[in-house]
Amino acid sequence: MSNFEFNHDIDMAWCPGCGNFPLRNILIKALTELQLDPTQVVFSSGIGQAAKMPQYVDASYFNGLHGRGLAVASAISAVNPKLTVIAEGGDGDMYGEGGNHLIHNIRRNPHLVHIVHNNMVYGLTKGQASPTSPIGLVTPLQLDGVYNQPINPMALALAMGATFVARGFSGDQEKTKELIKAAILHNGYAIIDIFHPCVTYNKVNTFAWYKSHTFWLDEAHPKTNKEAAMKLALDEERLACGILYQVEGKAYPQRHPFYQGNLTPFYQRKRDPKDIAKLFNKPKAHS
Amino acid sequence: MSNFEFNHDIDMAWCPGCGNFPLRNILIKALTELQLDPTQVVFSSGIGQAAKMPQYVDASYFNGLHGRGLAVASAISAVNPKLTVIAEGGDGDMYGEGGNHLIHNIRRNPHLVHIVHNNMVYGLTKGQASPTSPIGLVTPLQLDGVYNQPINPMALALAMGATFVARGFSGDQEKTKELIKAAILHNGYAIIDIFHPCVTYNKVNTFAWYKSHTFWLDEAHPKTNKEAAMKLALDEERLACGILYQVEGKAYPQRHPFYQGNLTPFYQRKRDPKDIAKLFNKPKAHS
Amino acid sequence: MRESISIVLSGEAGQGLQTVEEFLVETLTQETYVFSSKEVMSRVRGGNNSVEIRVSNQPIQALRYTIDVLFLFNDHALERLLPRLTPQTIIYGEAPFLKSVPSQYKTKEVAFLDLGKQAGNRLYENTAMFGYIAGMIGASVENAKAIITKRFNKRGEDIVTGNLKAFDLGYDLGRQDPDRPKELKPTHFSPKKALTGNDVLSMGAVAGGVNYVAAYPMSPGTTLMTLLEEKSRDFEILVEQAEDEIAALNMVLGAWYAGARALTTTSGGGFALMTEAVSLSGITETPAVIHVAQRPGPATGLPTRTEQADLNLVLYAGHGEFPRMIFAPGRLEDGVEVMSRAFYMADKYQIPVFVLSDQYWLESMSQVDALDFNPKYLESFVVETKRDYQRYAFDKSGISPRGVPGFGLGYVKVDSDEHDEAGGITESFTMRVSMQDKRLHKFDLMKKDIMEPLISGSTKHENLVLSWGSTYGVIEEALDTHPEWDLTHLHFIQVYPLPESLKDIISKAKTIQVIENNATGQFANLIQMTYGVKVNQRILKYNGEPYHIDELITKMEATHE
Amino acid sequence: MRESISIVLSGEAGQGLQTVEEFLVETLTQETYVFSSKEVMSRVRGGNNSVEIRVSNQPIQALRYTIDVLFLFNDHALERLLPRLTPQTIIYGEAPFLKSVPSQYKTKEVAFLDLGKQAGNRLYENTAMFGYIAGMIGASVENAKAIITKRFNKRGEDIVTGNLKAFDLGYDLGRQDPDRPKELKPTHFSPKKALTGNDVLSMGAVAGGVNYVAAYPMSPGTTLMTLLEEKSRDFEILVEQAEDEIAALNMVLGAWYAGARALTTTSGGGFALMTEAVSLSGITETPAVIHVAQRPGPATGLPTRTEQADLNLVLYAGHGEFPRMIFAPGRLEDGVEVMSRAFYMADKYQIPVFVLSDQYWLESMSQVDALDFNPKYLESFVVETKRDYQRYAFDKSGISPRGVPGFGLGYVKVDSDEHDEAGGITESFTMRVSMQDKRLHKFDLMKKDIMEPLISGSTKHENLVLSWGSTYGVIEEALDTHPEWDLTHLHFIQVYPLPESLKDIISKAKTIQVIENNATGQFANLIQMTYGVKVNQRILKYNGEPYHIDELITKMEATHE
Ligand SMILES: Cc1ncc(C[n+]2csc(CCOP(=O)(O)OP(=O)(O)O)c2C)c(N)n1
Ligand SMILES: Cc1ncc(C[n+]2csc(CCOP(=O)(O)OP(=O)(O)O)c2C)c(N)n1
Ligand code: SF4
Ligand code: SF4
Ligand SMILES: [Mg+2]
Ligand SMILES: [Mg+2]
Repeated sequence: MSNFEFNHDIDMAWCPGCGNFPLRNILIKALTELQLDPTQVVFSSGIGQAAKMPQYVDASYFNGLHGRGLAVASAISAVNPKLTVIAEGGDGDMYGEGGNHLIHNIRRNPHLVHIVHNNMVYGLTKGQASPTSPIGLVTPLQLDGVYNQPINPMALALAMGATFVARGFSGDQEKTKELIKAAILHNGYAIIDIFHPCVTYNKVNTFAWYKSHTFWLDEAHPKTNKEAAMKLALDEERLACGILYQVEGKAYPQRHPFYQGNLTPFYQRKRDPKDIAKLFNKPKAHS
Repeated sequence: MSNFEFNHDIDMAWCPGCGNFPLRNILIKALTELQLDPTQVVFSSGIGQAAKMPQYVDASYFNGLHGRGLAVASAISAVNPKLTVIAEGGDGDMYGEGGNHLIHNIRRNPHLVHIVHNNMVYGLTKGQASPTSPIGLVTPLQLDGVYNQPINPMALALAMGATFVARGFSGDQEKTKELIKAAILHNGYAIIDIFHPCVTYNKVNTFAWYKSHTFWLDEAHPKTNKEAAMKLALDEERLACGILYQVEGKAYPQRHPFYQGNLTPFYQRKRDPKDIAKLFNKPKAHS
Repeated sequence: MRESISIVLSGEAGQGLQTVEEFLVETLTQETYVFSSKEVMSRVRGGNNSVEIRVSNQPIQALRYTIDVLFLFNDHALERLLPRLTPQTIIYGEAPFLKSVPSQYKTKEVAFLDLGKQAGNRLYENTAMFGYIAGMIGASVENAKAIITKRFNKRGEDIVTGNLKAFDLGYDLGRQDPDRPKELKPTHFSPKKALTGNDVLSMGAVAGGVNYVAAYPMSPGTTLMTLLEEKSRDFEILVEQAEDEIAALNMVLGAWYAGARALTTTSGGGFALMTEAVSLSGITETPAVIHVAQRPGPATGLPTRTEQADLNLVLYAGHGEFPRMIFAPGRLEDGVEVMSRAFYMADKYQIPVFVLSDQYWLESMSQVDALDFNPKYLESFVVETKRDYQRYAFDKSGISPRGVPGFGLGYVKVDSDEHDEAGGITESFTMRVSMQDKRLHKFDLMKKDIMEPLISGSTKHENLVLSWGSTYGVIEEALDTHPEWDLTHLHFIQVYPLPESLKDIISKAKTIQVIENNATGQFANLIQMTYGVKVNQRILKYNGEPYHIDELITKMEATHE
Repeated sequence: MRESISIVLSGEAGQGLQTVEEFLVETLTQETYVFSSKEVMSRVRGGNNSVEIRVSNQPIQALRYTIDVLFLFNDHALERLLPRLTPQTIIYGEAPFLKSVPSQYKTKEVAFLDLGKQAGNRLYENTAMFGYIAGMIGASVENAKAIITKRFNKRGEDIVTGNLKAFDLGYDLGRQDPDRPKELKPTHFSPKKALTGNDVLSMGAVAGGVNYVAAYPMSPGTTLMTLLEEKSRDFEILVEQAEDEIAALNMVLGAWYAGARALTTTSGGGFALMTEAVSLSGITETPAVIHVAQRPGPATGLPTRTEQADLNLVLYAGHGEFPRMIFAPGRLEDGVEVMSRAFYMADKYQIPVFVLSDQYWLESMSQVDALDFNPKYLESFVVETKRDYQRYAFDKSGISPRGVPGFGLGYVKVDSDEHDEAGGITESFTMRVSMQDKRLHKFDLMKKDIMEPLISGSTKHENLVLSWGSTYGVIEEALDTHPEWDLTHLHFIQVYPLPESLKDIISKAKTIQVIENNATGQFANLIQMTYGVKVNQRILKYNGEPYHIDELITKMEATHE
């Protein structure tokens, strides 16, 4: 058994057949294969079925508010840049309620992995439309079908300047696991949107639907080419899986003037009371 | 004097030389040239120097909270689709605090015009970085210069599927005025990002800077071609002004099942008390 | 004498507990007093949920902790209910489900699955169970069969016949059950309708003129939105799923501004995000109707359970000072009254009005004979504007007449900054005071529109029990069964502002006891603050459950020793 | 006897009022008692702003409404100040600026611009004015010149010389002014340092160990962030401008969780957006320090003015029930104490701690001799985790030891859902009660760490005046000058929780008066709620200004008739 495997006797709160189960396997495998020390891995999640993931992996976590997992994750990685930080949640959590943190953290380029379980529906609250629900999907709140244009998270991330943009599918476990590993190894913000079926509430985007609408990028895809990536991202008929785009970039610890190359975790940084007395005597800066 | 011209004796709260003055002229001219009835025009704004615009135009307005102008505007146009609705504010207001409404209203495609005064700085709160501030801009909160990747609102809007995406510049009044007119005539959500100098707080992106970094698209630009538009949007060296992209699309009133072609304003729709008694006797739908 | 039986069904999410509950309650509501409520886990499938159906010979709106009859739907359905068993409890179920029952309890094997199969399909097992229970308690076969038929009609004759057969098989067995409880038939009874709190709130909203709903899903606030979506075609209601709660309330304000009657619905956490916009409603004098469905916090807390711990939040949400009104339904019919009244009051006083319910009240089924819809609540206060219209004019009525853009010749200028009469930003100190006074003066005007509390029990008014919202039924039953306590019960449906008329009763009382479903006594604090008195005793419960009648009586008895 | 002169400067934003204010206050603080405060419009340039500098022979921390000496910076600088003039007021300015002065007032033309030019540059006019005022009131030339030199040193010798010359020209004229006020020199005086509230809060934050700041700009909360950015290099503070206030507090919680001492700063409207995260701090027991800088609401209200109307918001922010602590500095030195204490208490009790200031307190300059930095407040409560670490263990101390991820062998599992000791989601009713009890039990533990109010005035404790936060100075001055009122003043720096020790004084008092800078008396309500007493009188002000001493005395006198 891997370090991350949860050995407590727990009844996972997902429905039988849910795509979250294979995603959990993938995740644990990815972490294990990278031989990460579980005490140095932290999850930050919001609320939703996807956001329950950290409950079932043995590592530290901050299971906070719906939509806010990325904001919390960004601060955690700022305060201890040596941790492996994973922000994880559902499409509603991360693209709906949390949309503003998404766009502004791409700008910030924190050193973390952002995993979004995209089942194109709100699972935990019983089947309403999510920002990725396809037009026409009938839900309890959209009795005549969804009418809003779904969000295109890949195109959005590219437009915002993300340096690692990838898509996976819980039905393709081996490949998706490799995406997670690549994302963890990437310097800076890495987003992986992972398709997975919600067997209870989404009868349109089923396992079979994902199988027939997705394809995996091969070695030939020039993943440092933004135009090519954008073209793939904007194609909503044939959904590309794999790393659409990856380039080197300066991540937050290299950008923010605070660090100056010193990545010491904050809990190890101590303030000397002697320095404080200087405060009073320091001449005031004038406005 | 035009109908929209404000004839009260008022001391406008902008700094002498501010780009907001020409923008006000442009706006009033655009409204006047379209011969709109001012009682059928409504502004919705947030808080900031830009967001003070409705104070100085004679028409109805809802001057609400910082960041929320677009959400309010969207509801106003839903409830009275016959109004000309303009959501107006600054780059901080609309792309910072209001970022989530931006992405989700593009998805909704409400019938309104979204004007963003982009001075690349927070004016009213005295010069902090805004989401569009360039890397390196020194501000009271970024003493070593801005380090976050600025947002690219044009690329973002395109990635999200907006059907009208344009950029203007307060220094090019005639052309920018035409953009506003085109946006008002567009069916659905139309965003115009308008560059303008903040003479007090932004000493980098000055009038001269904008002049030398922008160019206007001519007739040759294929404005229905998304790829071409995206290419222009992603070019951050030579900033294209004009309509980058415009296509026909179904706006909210054509999309939402509520309307069924009936655009009667809500204040004219009355509920008959007689219908209400039926409620009690109607058999319950079972879950 | 009041008597009751408490029947509990226990199983997994998705096993059909709710179907059996609905069958039973709909049948029984035509012939006797019945109340039901469920408790569910925060998951979509699996886990353990239960439903209690309480049948009585007298009106009833409360649960009992101890169980008379328990039906198990699987082999792990008992564990969480063990503390609620007594030596008298009888536990029913398939043989394997009974294995885990400790030996001191009475069990009774019934092969519901077999009964279903006998009737043609194993899927009919729940209908067989329904039949069994109906037989046990002597429910009308005719009513039950009518309901089964109505329910399955659309699915074809075979399914109807099969289910009826399963019902009969179950009924016969139940009828012959030697341990079946004594039958409780009221002497006089007229058939009633059983509805949930959500049902009546949705009706109240329609009766209050709702035509725009913007909300973001959050349990237990979502169901109201779902029910309004279901009514949206019949009643021209635009239902919009917002991107977040901030958008939801801002959209509701935009909608009212533009001429709609708009509602949002959420729970405490979602409402927390709306508080800035509540303040916006306050200064712009834009009406708003906000349904806050309480569940236990802090933060995510217990998402599917119940509590009354968001009163403070709703009372004080929003920065700065401005008037508001808060209702908390107690009886089922209160739901219609307060929800439709909320729209009227919001429009009349141009304020945010809150309906503060809770998971327990929303999802319980209780009975009404009929519902009153007051047509007055549809009355609109919107005026057509003249050319010189000023949104914030100092009007002699005390309230600035409210126009909407596009209706009339004027401009409707609304401002979140302090403003002058025309709605323009001002920094005048005197204008500030005049505008603030105008807004706060509505507290005076509202006095004539305050709903007085329901008063029952002793007319001596010496020892008071105060309560609010969903605890009404259980407290009434406790007092009803204990007249010797000599308590006067004041139950508040309007919880803010509180009526001045009560100053006397409250300040003269010998003792004041407040009963609430929270940990700190928020309403007790409000009473102290409003009336400058001391509350002598707080009875509190905050484990995520509503009060049970037997438990409440024990707690109250302890205070009467 | 206490005497004072009130000097007011009035002009446009950008005309340099603040420079003259700083010169004057920095000079005077070395030789006498001085207090200054500004009132500005919500705009970047233009409009009309003013600064009051009050000089006294006794300690002083309050404004006066009536003006002794007024300096106009332009021709439209008088209008808003007209009500503050008296027949004794003398109005100074360039000839054209005095034209608008009604004839009944005394004016005196001074050509500051010419003086500036004479000294070499029209830009020196403000320095000439500084000289004039210094001359009038007899400030030390030596001190003044040292300050000028220090200020302009970096800009080169010419500029220093020119400014010194302008100062001299002004000083000589001022000295010869026959109408100059009587000189007020205290008999004993040691030089002091003049600082703003913002200054001391930023020092307090450093002394409390702040090393992470996430905030979104909002007046008047932004300056604290700016001052910490200025200190960020010297003290290793990571300052992050968040995308919105929701992010800000969530980031602060993430930062504490990961081992930082984190702060956010905002105003009421921004704080409203943080309320959901306050609740998250509550249930996860993650510390947070939140500075809420009050300004008048509702909503945008009067963005650059002052009020104390967000006490309720801060008291009740967040859904559900959990402990918190609230401080509101009164004296300048309180700012250091409460801000550094806030970090300590947040860490010790694992709760959100609030510093509730207001625009007036933050932006006024007052004096201190020295500041105490208590090294205890840097003490960290973080533990190194063992392999079997459980974040929410029931510890005999009553507080679960807090680890941070990456420090030790354990996992730190933190949950916004109700959880078990390990931090896993639970739906157990008994665990819920135990966890809620553990959190609420901190109220008891905190009792030994409550700051008692400042008590002054009559020792009879019969007639009480209660107040909190920024009103300290003005109330003290009123009582000091009116011992005949025989009032006992209780001033609260910690406004929540309130000390039980006061139950006696408060319940035995004959009369209780509460003075607040808001429209409804929020602290008075808190007193009624906490102590179950009635407040007899509320003195309130809510036009956007702080109290002025003369006005407060009039209001209080009216209550003593
Ligand atoms: C502020 C707030 N709003 C709403 C909710 C209710 N809520 C919980 S999960 C959820 C959506 C879940 O959808 P998604 O993120 O796609 O996760 P899934 O369950 O589909 O995995 C919502 C709306 C909440 N907990 N908090
Ligand atoms: C909730 C909230 N947060 C913060 C503020 C303070 N605030 C007012 S305007 C503004 C930014 C203004 O920048 P921008 O939108 O770019 O407008 P500009 O002044 O540059 O035109 C901020 C942060 C506020 N009013 N409300
Ligand atoms: S509701 Fe859907 S996403 Fe959630 S656990 Fe069930 S199948 Fe999975
Ligand atoms: S601060 Fe900048 S944007 Fe604002 S009015 Fe002044 S110049 Fe214009
Ligand atoms: Mg989902
Ligand atoms: Mg700006």
